[in-house]
Amino acid sequence: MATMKAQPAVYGIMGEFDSPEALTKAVHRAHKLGYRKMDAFSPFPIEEINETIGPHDTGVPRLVLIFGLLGAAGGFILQSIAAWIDYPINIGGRALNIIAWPAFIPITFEAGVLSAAFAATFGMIGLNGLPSPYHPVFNVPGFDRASQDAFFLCIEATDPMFGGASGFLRQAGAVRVSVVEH
Amino acid sequence: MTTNSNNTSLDLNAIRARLSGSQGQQLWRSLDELADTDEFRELVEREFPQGAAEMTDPVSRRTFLKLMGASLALAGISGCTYQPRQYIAPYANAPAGWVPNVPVFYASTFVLNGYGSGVLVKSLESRPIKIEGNAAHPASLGATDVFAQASLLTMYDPDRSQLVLKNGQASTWEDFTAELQNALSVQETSQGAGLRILTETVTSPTMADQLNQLLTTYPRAKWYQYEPVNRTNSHKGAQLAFGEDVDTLYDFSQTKVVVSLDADFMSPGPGYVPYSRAFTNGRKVSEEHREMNRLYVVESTPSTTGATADHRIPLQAHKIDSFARTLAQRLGVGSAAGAEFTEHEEKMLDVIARDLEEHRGANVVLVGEHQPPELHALVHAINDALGNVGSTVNYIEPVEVRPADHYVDIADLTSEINAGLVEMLVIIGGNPVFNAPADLRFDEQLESVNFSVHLSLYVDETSSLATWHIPAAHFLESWSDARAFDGTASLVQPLIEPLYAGKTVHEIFAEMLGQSDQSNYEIVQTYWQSQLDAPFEEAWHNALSLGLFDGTASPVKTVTLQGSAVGEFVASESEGIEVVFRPDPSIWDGSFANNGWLQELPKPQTKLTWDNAALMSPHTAIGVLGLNIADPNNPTINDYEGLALSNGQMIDLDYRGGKLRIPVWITPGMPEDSITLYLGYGRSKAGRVGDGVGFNTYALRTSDAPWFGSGAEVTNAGERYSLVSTQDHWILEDRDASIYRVGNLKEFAHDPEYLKHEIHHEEFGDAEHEQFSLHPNAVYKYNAWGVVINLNACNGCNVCVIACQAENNIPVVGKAQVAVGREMHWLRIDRYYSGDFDNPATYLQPMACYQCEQAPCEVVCPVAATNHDREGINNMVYNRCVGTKYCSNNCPYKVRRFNFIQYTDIESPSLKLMYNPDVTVRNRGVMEKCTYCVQRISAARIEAKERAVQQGDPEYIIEDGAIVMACEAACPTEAITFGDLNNPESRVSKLRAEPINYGVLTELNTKPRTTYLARINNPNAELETE
Amino acid sequence: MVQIFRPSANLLSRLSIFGTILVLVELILITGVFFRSDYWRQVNIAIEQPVPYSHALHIGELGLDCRYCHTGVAQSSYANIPDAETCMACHSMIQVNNPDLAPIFDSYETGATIEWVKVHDLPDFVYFNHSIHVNKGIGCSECHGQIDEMEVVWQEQALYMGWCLDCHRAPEKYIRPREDVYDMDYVHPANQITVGRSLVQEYNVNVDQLTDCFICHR
Amino acid sequence: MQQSRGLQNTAGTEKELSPFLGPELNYTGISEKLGGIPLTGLLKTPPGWIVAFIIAFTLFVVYLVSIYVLLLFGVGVWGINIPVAWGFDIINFVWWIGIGHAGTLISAILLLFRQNWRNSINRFAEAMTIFAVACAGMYPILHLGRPWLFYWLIPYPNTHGLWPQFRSPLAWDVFAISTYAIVSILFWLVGLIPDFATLRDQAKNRFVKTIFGIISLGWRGSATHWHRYEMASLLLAGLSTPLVLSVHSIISLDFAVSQVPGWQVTVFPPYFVAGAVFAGFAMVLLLAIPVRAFYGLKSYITMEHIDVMSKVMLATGLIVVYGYSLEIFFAWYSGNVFEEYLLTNRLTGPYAWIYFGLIFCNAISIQLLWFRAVRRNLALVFIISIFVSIGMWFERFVIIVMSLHRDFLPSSWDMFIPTVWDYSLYLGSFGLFFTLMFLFIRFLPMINIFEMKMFLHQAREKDHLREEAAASAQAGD
Repeated sequence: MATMKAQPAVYGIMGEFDSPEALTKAVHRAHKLGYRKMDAFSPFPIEEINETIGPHDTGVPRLVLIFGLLGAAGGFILQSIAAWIDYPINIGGRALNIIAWPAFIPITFEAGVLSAAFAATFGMIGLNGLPSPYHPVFNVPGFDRASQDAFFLCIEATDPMFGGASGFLRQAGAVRVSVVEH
Repeated sequence: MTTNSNNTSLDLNAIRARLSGSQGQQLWRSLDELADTDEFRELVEREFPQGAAEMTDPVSRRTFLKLMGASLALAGISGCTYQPRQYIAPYANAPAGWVPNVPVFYASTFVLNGYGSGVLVKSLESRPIKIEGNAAHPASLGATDVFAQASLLTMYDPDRSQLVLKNGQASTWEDFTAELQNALSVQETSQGAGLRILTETVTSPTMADQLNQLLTTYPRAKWYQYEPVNRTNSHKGAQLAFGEDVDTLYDFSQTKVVVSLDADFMSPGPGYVPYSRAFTNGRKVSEEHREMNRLYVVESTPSTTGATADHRIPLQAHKIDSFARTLAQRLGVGSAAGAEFTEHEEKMLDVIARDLEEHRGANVVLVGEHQPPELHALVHAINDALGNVGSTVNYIEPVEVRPADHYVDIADLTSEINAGLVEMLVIIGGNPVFNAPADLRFDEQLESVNFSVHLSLYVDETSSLATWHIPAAHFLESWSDARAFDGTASLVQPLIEPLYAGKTVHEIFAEMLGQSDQSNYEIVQTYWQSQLDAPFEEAWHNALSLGLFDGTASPVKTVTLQGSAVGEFVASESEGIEVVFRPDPSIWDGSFANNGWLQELPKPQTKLTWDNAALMSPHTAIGVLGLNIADPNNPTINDYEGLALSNGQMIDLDYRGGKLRIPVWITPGMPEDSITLYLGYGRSKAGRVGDGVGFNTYALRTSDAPWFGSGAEVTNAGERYSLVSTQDHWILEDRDASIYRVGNLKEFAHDPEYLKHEIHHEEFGDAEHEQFSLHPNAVYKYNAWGVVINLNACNGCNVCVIACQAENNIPVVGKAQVAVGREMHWLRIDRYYSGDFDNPATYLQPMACYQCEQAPCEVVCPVAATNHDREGINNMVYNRCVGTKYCSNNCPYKVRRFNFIQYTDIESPSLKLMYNPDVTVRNRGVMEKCTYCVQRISAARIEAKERAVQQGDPEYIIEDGAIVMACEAACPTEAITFGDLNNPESRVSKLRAEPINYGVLTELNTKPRTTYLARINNPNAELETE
Repeated sequence: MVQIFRPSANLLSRLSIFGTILVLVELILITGVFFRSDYWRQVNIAIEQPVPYSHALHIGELGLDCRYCHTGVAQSSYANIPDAETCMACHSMIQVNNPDLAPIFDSYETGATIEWVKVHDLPDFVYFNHSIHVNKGIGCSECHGQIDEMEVVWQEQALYMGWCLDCHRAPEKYIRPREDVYDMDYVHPANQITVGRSLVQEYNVNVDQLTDCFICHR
Repeated sequence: MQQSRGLQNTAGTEKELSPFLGPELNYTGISEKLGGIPLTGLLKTPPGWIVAFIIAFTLFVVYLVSIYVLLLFGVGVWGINIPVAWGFDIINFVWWIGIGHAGTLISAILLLFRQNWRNSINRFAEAMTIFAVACAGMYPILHLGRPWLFYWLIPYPNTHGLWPQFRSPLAWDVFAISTYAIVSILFWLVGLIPDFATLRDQAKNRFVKTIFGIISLGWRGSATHWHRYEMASLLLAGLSTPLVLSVHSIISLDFAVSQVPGWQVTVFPPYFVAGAVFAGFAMVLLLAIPVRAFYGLKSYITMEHIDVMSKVMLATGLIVVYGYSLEIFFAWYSGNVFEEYLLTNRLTGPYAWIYFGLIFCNAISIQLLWFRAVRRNLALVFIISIFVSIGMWFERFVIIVMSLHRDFLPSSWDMFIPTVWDYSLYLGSFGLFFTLMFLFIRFLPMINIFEMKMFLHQAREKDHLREEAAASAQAGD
């Protein structure tokens, strides 16, 4: 695999574990030992690991709130401009001002939800740095089982304690430890 | 270039101005030039191949429409706003004073059964596009009947005959005249011994003059008249009563009591509009005017007149004679009939007699044309005895040129043909092969005549058996004249050159008289030149602009009653079931069979369209069809509802040697053991619209019993037929207070507000109740249009429906579409029965878009295609409509109409000429509805605005009455009033302030702009308890 | 073994996402622009007529009034095309041998009509009325442009509903004194809005009513 | 490498961890079983699937023909008229969209309620939602008189200077349905990303690998990603829950906002939502029971699932029945002649058989579900589900046609008689639905692979905790 310039020669050290429990233990231990630049890989989300490794603030809820409110406001403003300002038409004797707001609530709500849902989806994808079809971890042998039935912990080269990573992983019960190349 | 250059434009608004106005214009030039071009001919012939009506596989127009819809659909998808290149073809030489796109009105005369009534024809760019009544004409008073309105469509009918035919083969006028001259030269030698002329009823002075000349030239020739609907019985009755021919005129304006003996004086016929109007004016009540006349109707078929009655007695037609005789006897005329009546009928007789006695000289007794001459004579005697003659009943010289017994005439002609006496037969109009009495077998006889000519609008049943067929000119294409019911001579004036080179009767007669150099116009003008003594030019102009010759009404005649007037009562045999014939309310005697507007017009009582049926009462149907009803003597409402499902059951009628299989239509209010058959259906050569529609009831009609007779054998044929009506439900389901309010005069006179109180009390428990709304009250600062419909004036005659159809380009959808509930009439007349189904009260309610101020339809439209304008009209914007149909669902009145498929014929070139250019022609997929004739409002507003700005007036004013909706204009009884609600002085504002004014379903808070004046009946106090 | 893509795939995938979004936005914009373009609106395309009548010559140079030919404009919804007789009022004496005028001479003699090509063609569901506009101070040139300079007439405005509404919502922007309606050289004054407002008042234009649907459609 | 697979098999205890999980399940097995179906080579497609697909596709062709005829002639090919201007079009629209609701309920609401058993059916139910919404969404367009102008309902700057009329429930529908469709698709796609990664890694074929590689967006199962992913899923579920309630509420407002007797009913929104879930679960069961048998998924969709879904169906059905009784009560209590007649007409009118059919299907037949034995009898549950589907269709017929055909003015009363094109479009919409459904079953994992594993993991943990507790309890003795 091609090597990236101006970066450490390796991406990190990857340890493979045979069960979610083993991985969870390893992660807890690594965290306790002070490893920070690390990531776990599993075929399904494991709550304890996510809480340990994942960012405290995922950023998604904030996005959803902001976009939801913007969408709702946009929906309401669009309707009020159309119905009251741009071309006010007498429709069944209904008031042509804010008094008649209830009729505009459904669309306001839907616009808010739509916008929020887009924010949640694309916020998650974007913040996760996806799409990234290429990633160094894919170079690890046996990593294709990470989406099936294998559990991995990768300590990245940028971690200050990277030097002892390999030893730590073996000690933590990894069945296999490999170097992750760029 | 035409020589018919004397024509005067007629402006509705200023009668004076039009006299001094333009002259010598040829306003229909562009079109007739178009029609004369070879291209147009070719187009017409390609589109409507001659003999299309004879195709063995008739492509009905409805199928046609469907196919067209398909081709259009794709066009609709591709062609949005990118328009194809169009061309403008201006006049080469515009007529002086011509203003483009501004309609002009011409006065003319519509003729039905010989009797004329004045019309004003709206012409735009030389095309007649709408027929209105002529207010200056005594028979019109500004209104029309359904046939006058619909005759516009007949003129443009692409199925009309377009070629001279000899034995069915295309020929030419020149060939015809040559052969005609040959035949005549033979006749000359025998003084016309072999020449017979058969016409319909003739009142036309010009035609009379020509006939006179013909009979002088050929002294041994004979002139016969036959028409299935005629006034033979009246004339014979007058002969019996007075020994001379007189016509009767009624003056309803002062009557207090009217007794109609099977007389449907509020349906088309001589005097229709003036009688309806005068009678109805006597029934319009208001807070100030708390009086009205009273109408008793004894009738054999439910009619518009019967629906208006305060008391109605259904009676078999043959029993009406004895009823009248018993009544006469109680009034001191003649002797009792010796017939037996039910208790109720006896009481009615007493009460009617007393009521008549109490109002001597202020009542009218009428008898229907269908009743025998003896009864007519008796009624003359009754009116005489009641002192009505000279006040409410007047006699005039007969209007007809020669009052004839049509049945005798046609019978004589047939026997003469049979005897080989007829060598040459000229049939002017009519369709005797189809409608002559069945026992005469006229069709078989006609074929044996060597030289027969038939002049008619269509290649019909008679034309196809005659040697020669000559296409006739429509009245909108002809110069002619006719007399009205009161004798007024009226002028028929063309609006357009004959579309299909039709000829008028005058041209045929002129040809026969060797005066072929005279044009149609010259013939009529020459005749009148000899009649008018004043400076001719001025009198002629006057006639052209008014549509009539002033002072030509027949003078009142004094008559003396003959002793023989009160004849002896002859007990008529009354075995079996009685059969009654009536001209069809929609297509009359069959001559309008190819008129889609009329075919689709729901008949006033039955709401049937596209068919005729055997009308019978529920009880009769139970017997005839052998229905299984638990207690036939006391059927429940559910039984009747179930009965309605028997509509369309076929029966076999065996009557006087004729046999007919016809479906049943159960009609509440029919007398027992009686069947009414409408004439005119079952045409085989009417055209693509009328062919094969309905059942030919002429097959049962014989010359000795043209209107009714007993002894019909009826059997259930065990088949079903699909009859289509626009309203299946009979009753109001206890919704009277919301929908149709009825009160009576006595209580109204006591307290005009009583109905309101009663209903409010019933509904809300207190007398006053203000509707509460969360929505702001919209302010209408300009005009606020509104309509009030007087239910006391509406008799359901349908003229408004047809007028609306003509004005607003409303398409005809065909039977199959009506069957699934897709009729397109913007204005419909709802009919409800109330009370006893053997003799129910019939409620009729015209209903169109109410222009609700808080319209439920508007709120639900997702594209704002229907919304309110600042004059309070619910605007339906066709081009914005995407067709969700939600508006119709949410309309509590269901007055919206949807183009489910492509209904409008936008292919036929002649129909394209007919459409009102001021109203969008709707294509498939859009909703439509009444607009209060917004094109008329718009025109009036623009005119008022322009006038105001030109005169520097600060504001424009639209006078009350300056805008007249099409339905309003056509209404014979002036039941509909349109106007500005913001103007407290307008008629509509005043009507709306009446205590009996109410809106339909106002509890829904729709705030309708159209409201009704409740129906007020005037029942006799003695009968009220029942 | 597991790696399926090259590292450049990351950039490519992200670019392709942005690219797709960009293309979609552009497509929408282009559609919008296209339907507003002169090409689609058929605006400013000179339309050849059977007779090469030049408004520039007759109005611009000779100074004919619009109403000399379009007689119906002030009384009718329709500003008519003149009949041949109108042309012959002058051309019976002038240019009598001009072959370009042959269709007119023909028409005058035989009564056959000349088929002029319609330049301003509104959809059938639009009921435009010339007389009310002309009577209330909307000049010919507002819609038709500088006809007096056109050798061959073309459509100046797209005649889209939005364009109609522009004036129907605020006629004060376009109204002029009634006497100047046919003046092709009329220039709106600098204080048009003020002048316009007083004219709207004077001519009693019910501005709010002008946006009612039934004013133009029915 | 291969040997590592066995690592995850914690001793073949084969003990039942949860009634919703087959005892033999393990991580490897789940991947292979569920991923194996979409990865089956084209030529190895089961013949049963091919036959079913051909049938579905034939129906889809019927759908296309019906639409062609409709566009050619206009909505007049249907039996609609005045007064019944909405017929099968809107009935089917409401019916289909109702069916869709179960999917969202399963994926969103049950997620919020932490009902893990949903993991085995949510993918499937979500797909059903999307396809049902697609079927439903076509109707509002097709029912237009001029369907080619449907875009006028969407606000965009146009040359007319016009806007949609936002007070109309139909304008609300446009937003509600499109939002619902989009959010459902997003939710579904988000759920698919990790499974695409599983398939990518499982696929042998280079091309298939690349395709799944692209659409899995390079998912690598990172804990950071999972963390954000879980949050996004939770939020989407949180958004979908009110959304799904609002969608059917808004659709019920199509009726409730109007004045027609039988439509103007305040109870409609909750009643419609309950009805939708009711119909939706019936449809899930109708699909799940045969698919489970065909693909041998008994360990994934267990008897317990059927039982629970039947219970949901019973519960929502009872809510619907409550709605029916309220309608009757209101008709009587209102004292309004129109409302009273509505009831009379339902009970004795010409369409009374449909009303009684509705009562039988929706109120009576589901009472059997009170019995555990019935809930665990596949044939009976299947039949009851069919009844419920028919009953819910009848319900829409009762609401739409029976209210319209006899409303305020007796003069305008008329009947609605469907034509062949009404039926064919309805039948055809099944074609669209099943064509999409079969394609989905064949080419995408029909059960959420990662959630199944998660479910298994959680079940094991729970089991582990239980064992520990038991052990310590024993120790304490």
